[in-house]
Amino acid sequence: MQTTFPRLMLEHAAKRPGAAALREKVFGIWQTTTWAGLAAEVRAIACGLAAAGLKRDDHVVVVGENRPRLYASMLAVQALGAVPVPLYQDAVATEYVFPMHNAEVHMAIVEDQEQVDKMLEVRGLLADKGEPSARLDRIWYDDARGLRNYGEPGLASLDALIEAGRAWDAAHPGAYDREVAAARPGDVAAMFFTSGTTGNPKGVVHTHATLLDRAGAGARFDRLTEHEEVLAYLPPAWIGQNIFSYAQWLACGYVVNCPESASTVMIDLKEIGPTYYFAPPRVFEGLLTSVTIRMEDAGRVKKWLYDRFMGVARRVGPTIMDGKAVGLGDKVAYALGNLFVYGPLRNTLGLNRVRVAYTAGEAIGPDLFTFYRSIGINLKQLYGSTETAVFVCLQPDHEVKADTVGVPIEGVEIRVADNGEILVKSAGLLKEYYKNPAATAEVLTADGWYHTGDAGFLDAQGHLKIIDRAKDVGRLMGGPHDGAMFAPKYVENKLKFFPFIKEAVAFGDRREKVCAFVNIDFEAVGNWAERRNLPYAGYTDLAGKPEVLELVKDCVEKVNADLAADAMLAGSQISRFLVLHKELDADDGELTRTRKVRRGYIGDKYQVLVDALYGGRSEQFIETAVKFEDGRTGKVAATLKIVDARVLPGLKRAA
Amino acid sequence: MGFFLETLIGGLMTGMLYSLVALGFVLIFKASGVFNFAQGAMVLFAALAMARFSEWGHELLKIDSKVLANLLAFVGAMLLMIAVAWLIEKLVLGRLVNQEGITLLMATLGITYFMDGFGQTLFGSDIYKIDIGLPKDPMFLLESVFQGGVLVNKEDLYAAAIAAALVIVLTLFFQYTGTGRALRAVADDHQAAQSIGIPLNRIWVIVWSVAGFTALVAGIIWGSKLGVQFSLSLVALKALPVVILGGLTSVPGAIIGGLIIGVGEKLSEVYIGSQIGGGIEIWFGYVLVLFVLLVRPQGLFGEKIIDRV
Amino acid sequence: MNTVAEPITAPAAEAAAGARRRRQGDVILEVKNISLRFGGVKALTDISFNVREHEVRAIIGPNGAGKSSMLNCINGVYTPQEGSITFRGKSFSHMNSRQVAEMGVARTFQNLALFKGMSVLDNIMSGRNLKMRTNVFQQVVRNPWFGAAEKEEVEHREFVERIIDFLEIQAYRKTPVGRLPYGLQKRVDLGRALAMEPQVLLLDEPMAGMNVEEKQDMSRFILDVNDEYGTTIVLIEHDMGVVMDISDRVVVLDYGKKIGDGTPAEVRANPEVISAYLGTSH
Amino acid sequence: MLYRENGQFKTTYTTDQQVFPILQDRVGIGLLLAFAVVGVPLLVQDDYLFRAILIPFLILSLAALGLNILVGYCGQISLGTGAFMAVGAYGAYNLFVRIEGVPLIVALLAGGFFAMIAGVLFGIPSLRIKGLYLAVATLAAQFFWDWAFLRIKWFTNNSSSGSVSVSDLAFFGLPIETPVQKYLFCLGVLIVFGIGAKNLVRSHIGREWMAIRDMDVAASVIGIRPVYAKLTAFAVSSFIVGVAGAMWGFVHLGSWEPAAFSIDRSFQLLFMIIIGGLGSIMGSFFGAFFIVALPIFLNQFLPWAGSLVGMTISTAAVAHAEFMIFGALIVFFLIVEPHGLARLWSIGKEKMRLWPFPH
Repeated sequence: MQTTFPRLMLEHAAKRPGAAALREKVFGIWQTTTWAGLAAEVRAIACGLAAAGLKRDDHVVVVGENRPRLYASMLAVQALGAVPVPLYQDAVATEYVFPMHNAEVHMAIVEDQEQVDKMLEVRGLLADKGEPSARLDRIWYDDARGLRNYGEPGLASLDALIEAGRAWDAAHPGAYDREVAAARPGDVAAMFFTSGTTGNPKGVVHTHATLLDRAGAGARFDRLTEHEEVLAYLPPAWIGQNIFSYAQWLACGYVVNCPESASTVMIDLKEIGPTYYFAPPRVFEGLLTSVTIRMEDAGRVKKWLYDRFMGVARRVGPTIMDGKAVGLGDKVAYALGNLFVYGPLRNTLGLNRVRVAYTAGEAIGPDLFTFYRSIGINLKQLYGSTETAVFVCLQPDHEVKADTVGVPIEGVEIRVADNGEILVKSAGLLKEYYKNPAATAEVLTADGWYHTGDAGFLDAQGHLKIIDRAKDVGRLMGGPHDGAMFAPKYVENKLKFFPFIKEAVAFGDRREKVCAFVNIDFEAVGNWAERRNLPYAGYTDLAGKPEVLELVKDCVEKVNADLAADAMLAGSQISRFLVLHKELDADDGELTRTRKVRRGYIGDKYQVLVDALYGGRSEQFIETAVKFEDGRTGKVAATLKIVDARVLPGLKRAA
Repeated sequence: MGFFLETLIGGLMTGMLYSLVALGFVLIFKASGVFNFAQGAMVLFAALAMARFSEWGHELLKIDSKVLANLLAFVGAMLLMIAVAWLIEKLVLGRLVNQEGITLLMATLGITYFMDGFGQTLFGSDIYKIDIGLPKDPMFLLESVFQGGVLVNKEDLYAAAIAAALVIVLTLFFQYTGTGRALRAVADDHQAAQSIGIPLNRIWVIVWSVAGFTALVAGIIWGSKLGVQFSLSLVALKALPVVILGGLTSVPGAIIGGLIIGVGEKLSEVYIGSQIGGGIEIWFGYVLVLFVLLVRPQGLFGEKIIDRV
Repeated sequence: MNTVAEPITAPAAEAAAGARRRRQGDVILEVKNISLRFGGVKALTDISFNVREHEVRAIIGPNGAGKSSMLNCINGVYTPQEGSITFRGKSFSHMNSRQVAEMGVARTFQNLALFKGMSVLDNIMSGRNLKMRTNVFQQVVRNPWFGAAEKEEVEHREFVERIIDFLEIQAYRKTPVGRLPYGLQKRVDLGRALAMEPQVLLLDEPMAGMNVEEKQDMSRFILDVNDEYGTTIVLIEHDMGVVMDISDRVVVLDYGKKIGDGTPAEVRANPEVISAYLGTSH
Repeated sequence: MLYRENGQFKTTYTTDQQVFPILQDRVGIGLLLAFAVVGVPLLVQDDYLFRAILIPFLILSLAALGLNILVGYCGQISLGTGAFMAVGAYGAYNLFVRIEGVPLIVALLAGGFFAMIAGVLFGIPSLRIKGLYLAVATLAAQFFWDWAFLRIKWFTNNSSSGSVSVSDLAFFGLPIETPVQKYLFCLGVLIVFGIGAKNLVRSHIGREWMAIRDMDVAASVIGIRPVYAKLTAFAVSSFIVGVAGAMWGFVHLGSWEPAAFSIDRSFQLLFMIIIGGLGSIMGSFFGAFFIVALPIFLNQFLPWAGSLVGMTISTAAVAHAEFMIFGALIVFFLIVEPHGLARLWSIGKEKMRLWPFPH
């Protein structure tokens, strides 16, 4: 698709000026921005930025929830040939310093007071570095609430910017259009900072061409039209959200809807009823957990109906979803179920109109996955990353499996390296890591292959199966399974598939056996405890309860049994584990912003616990500093019991 | 002049009976905050019981002595009323604790309907008579003063006497017995009363029994006057304005209110009613109350209401 | 991400405070020698103080010091036996709530006085009644196509939605107020008062019975109101803590008498006040 | 369960605050009305059904609707509804017989108008009197008008015992004689008034009423005038009640006497709104239907049930049973569901929307 985002936007505005481009629930109703309206807004903002002195290839930071005017701002920045850099809105100020310094950002467009306060802090921190290259001169905000009395220099509202823009536009007729026309598909379109599991984040540079190529491919793969409805509620700084509610939005011209507030997402989701939906597994997991919990308190009749028909669904649902024929009896039963349970369920979840739903980012539990498919939601998996502009492998309708991530789509070549690492080649690969040739060279070979860093293989039907991060795949050393392969992520995921377990961290590389940290799911376990009227005083207390440890032990042993069945992974069975006293948290650097566990970091931070696990101790005292929402810090201390889990003999040895 | 006195006295007599019914209202309202619309139904119910019991006493038990029969019937009826009181507390009020007054009023409306239906199913719906041997013959007073003198119905005189006696007894009961004091405590403040260990439920049963007792007496008197029939339950409607006029919570209020309305009714009927088509006593009481309330929203003897925010 | 708003961020607080000091206007509300009695009971004795435009004015005092009675006098629920109240130069001693409301004085209540039969939206909408003009006949034929009623509803709905957004209660718009937790009900109460676009806002113990977090929210809302709309605020509290941080000047009542008046600092230093507070247990 | 609300998002306040925001509801109500207007006349051939159930149901629904505005929405308890119906009936009657060729509809509305005046007059005390005191005060109206129509000959055009009658009714030339015609006429009137009432209670006058009901001090502090709120409630309420009364006399009875609007009528209507649901338009209809249908049901059912156990039940016994069951039901509802059938209905609806979830 040889064009640029601003041009696409203008095309839509020309073709369907009156059609809805964006909707945001503000003041209780869904306020619509038409394509024409959007075009005008973008023009004004762009001109405003030009007036403020924004040059080609400059970087402009955009921070905030999904807000129409922030989307318009990104377009405006691109219209001038400059580069929008979306950053995670829930990060703390210090986390912005590196990216903004690295990208020499002078201008920021942010959502509200909260972000402005952070930006002002960042401005200070950057100033301390004393380099002229990184001075945050201009900050614009969308929502003026509470900012009336801010006197800081260079701080202004988007409205002011738009006003200035209109004036500038009048003074420089045609300038805007020239800028838009000047942009080339090969120009840089956006930069996404990947919160690397270790070290500083890297700025992934994408051009209009790369993003649009993939966006288009994905759209064609699922035959997306301009009639799709999408709800944008995940961080726009995450390529996932960005590609679905920005790149593909402009590629297809469908409607993107922005929720009213973080607290109303579920309501808004139900109202909008998106037709095209994307979320990482944890979201689907959360939904399912809430479903099970809510059904717990249902009356006998409802429970009976639910269990009955969910049974039917589990049996025939996926088959039907895969478009295969089923017996008449099953057809009828499923139809009834659809009337009494699945339909209503989809409706209350807000997924009734979903035509295509994707999940990606982490492996998704088979039960979880099949649940959604069985109740008639066309949930599929895809494989991709920031560097590949997401779309590498997608699951075609009717050929969906829980443990693979689909087939390479249009314009993608895949190769498996000897070390089992997946290599990808497509027109959608990143241009480079910003100002980081070394890193770029690492992942991008001269002949244009991208090293995904994931270990996996293509199965018989040509579906890609991912086991783990290539670098994380380790080997056991000593012990019965000496030299056996150890895929920590694989193990952790198996654990996380239990509703009671929120996070897990497995250790075992270059050790004789596998041990693990476990994070309980406060909501699920809390409920479980209440039903057993087992009193507890908060997370730490609950996590320490012997009953809970028993509960987790069962899960672990189920996993072991499962692993034992697999010859290659029998050695990865968990022999000892402990339940952590605090939730692993991105604010404490234990998770990435996309909630991936940073195994190495955790290993160091909780060294004592790891030692205790391998040192054969039965309990261990630990004290940890934690950050609270409001930025205050405190300490959590506890003495953690360490539990031994039963390990089964691997088949290989049994045979 | 003599005629005037006659009406006046007649008024006082009926007034006394109104007060008697009104008393029932006030007791219950004081103790449980319930505006007991069912008081009238209770009167009818009690009267029916009384009448039928004494009949059955004659027919079934072959009791010849009228006095004995009446006595037994009275006791029986009283026991019945206590049972009723107990049931009402158990089944209705006990389950409507600290609801708004209106809700409770509605509840008693329900009770009214139930008791009317129940009473007539139980005792039949014909007209029965109660004969406790009150003399029917009229007597003349002050013949010396004006010629013709003042005609007074002996029955009324007795009735009024009984009513008055009952009022006095109750007043004493409230002033000087432990239960009475407990009742007043409850009336003043439910929570407080409960906190010092006064069992509300028992108190309520007692109060409703006492109310039942007054209903019985009223029923007997009216019954022996007009015969026991459905219309008897309407006497409650007569007593309503009395209660409100007196101010809901005041025993003396009920009595004075009764007298005022009794007298007012008769006089107005005679001196105004005749001009405008007669029969105005059905509404006289109410309209009178309406105007009084406009001046004193809390009635003559009720406590003042202050809005707190 | 949670519904609870962050505590007042440092720059915001300073900025707001600064702005207030800059904006402090002249006296908007003057209370002169107010005395109030219920029968024999003296609720207030010869109270006088004034409120300047745009300031946050606190009335504190131990329980039963007559704080609520003071507010009730100001907005016409009670009529003081002596003294007068001057609002924007207009002086009055007998005044019904309606007139006071029309003059632009709004008020929240100590023990929630919400309309529990109505939704959050309707509760706040009811605060607009003074601004609504359509008559019964226009409302009977209310419909989406013609007539003034629907149009008016929509206009005021727009205004009310801004308040809902401001108070961050979007998720509860259509919920019956009765079902909301206490803290949120307090917000709705504030919302209803704000719907009147008051010049003076009387807050009767806005933080009574709240936990620390809720108190922080409430203080932030109060400051924001004062800051965004320049509303003059008179608030009552019986616990000194929060009030001292957010108010410009403080009146201290005890047993219906004024025992102190001045900036938080001055009041804190005032021996009478101290003794009054030590005298009562909290 | 049948609700599918995804995609029913609102882009304007008008659509958001319409009476039935959910598509499925709009469809449902549409079908119901269609059935009432077309289906019923076609299906029901039995005149008795019209005369004994449908027409009384419609007219009493209207009355209950009126009463509900006063009691349910404005919280002003009234035991004098029957009287205001009577005023409506006799008011309309006088206009009808005294002025040649007054159209029926005009007469009915005039009836409502007279009732409104009476209502406001007797409502004035409500400005000072509250709760129980007011309840009793309203009885004054009941007894006064009972008396007036019985004793003041002028009202009844000098007919003895206050019994009067009207005949050959028509609505813009269309005769209203057969039960079906009467039914359709009543239905039409009910629908119109129903919509009007709904509009009032969802507009600001309605909010003022509810404010007064829920917390009168707070209401006055935000500038609501109790006088205005209460008197409008009395006016609107008794206007509707008056029209209902007029229709009861004209359309349903044809010839009537004051007894038709006795205090029992007042109580009956009160029961309707309690059982139906205070503060709910829908509830008024539920209550009316329940109380109209119950006795008829009992009249059929009890003797039949009796015959099963081989005993014959006299009509008197049935009447008494009716009393008892009514009484019991009132108490039952007050204890179990003080908000009446309407609340049960809305709870059921909520459950349907959340299905299969309990909450």
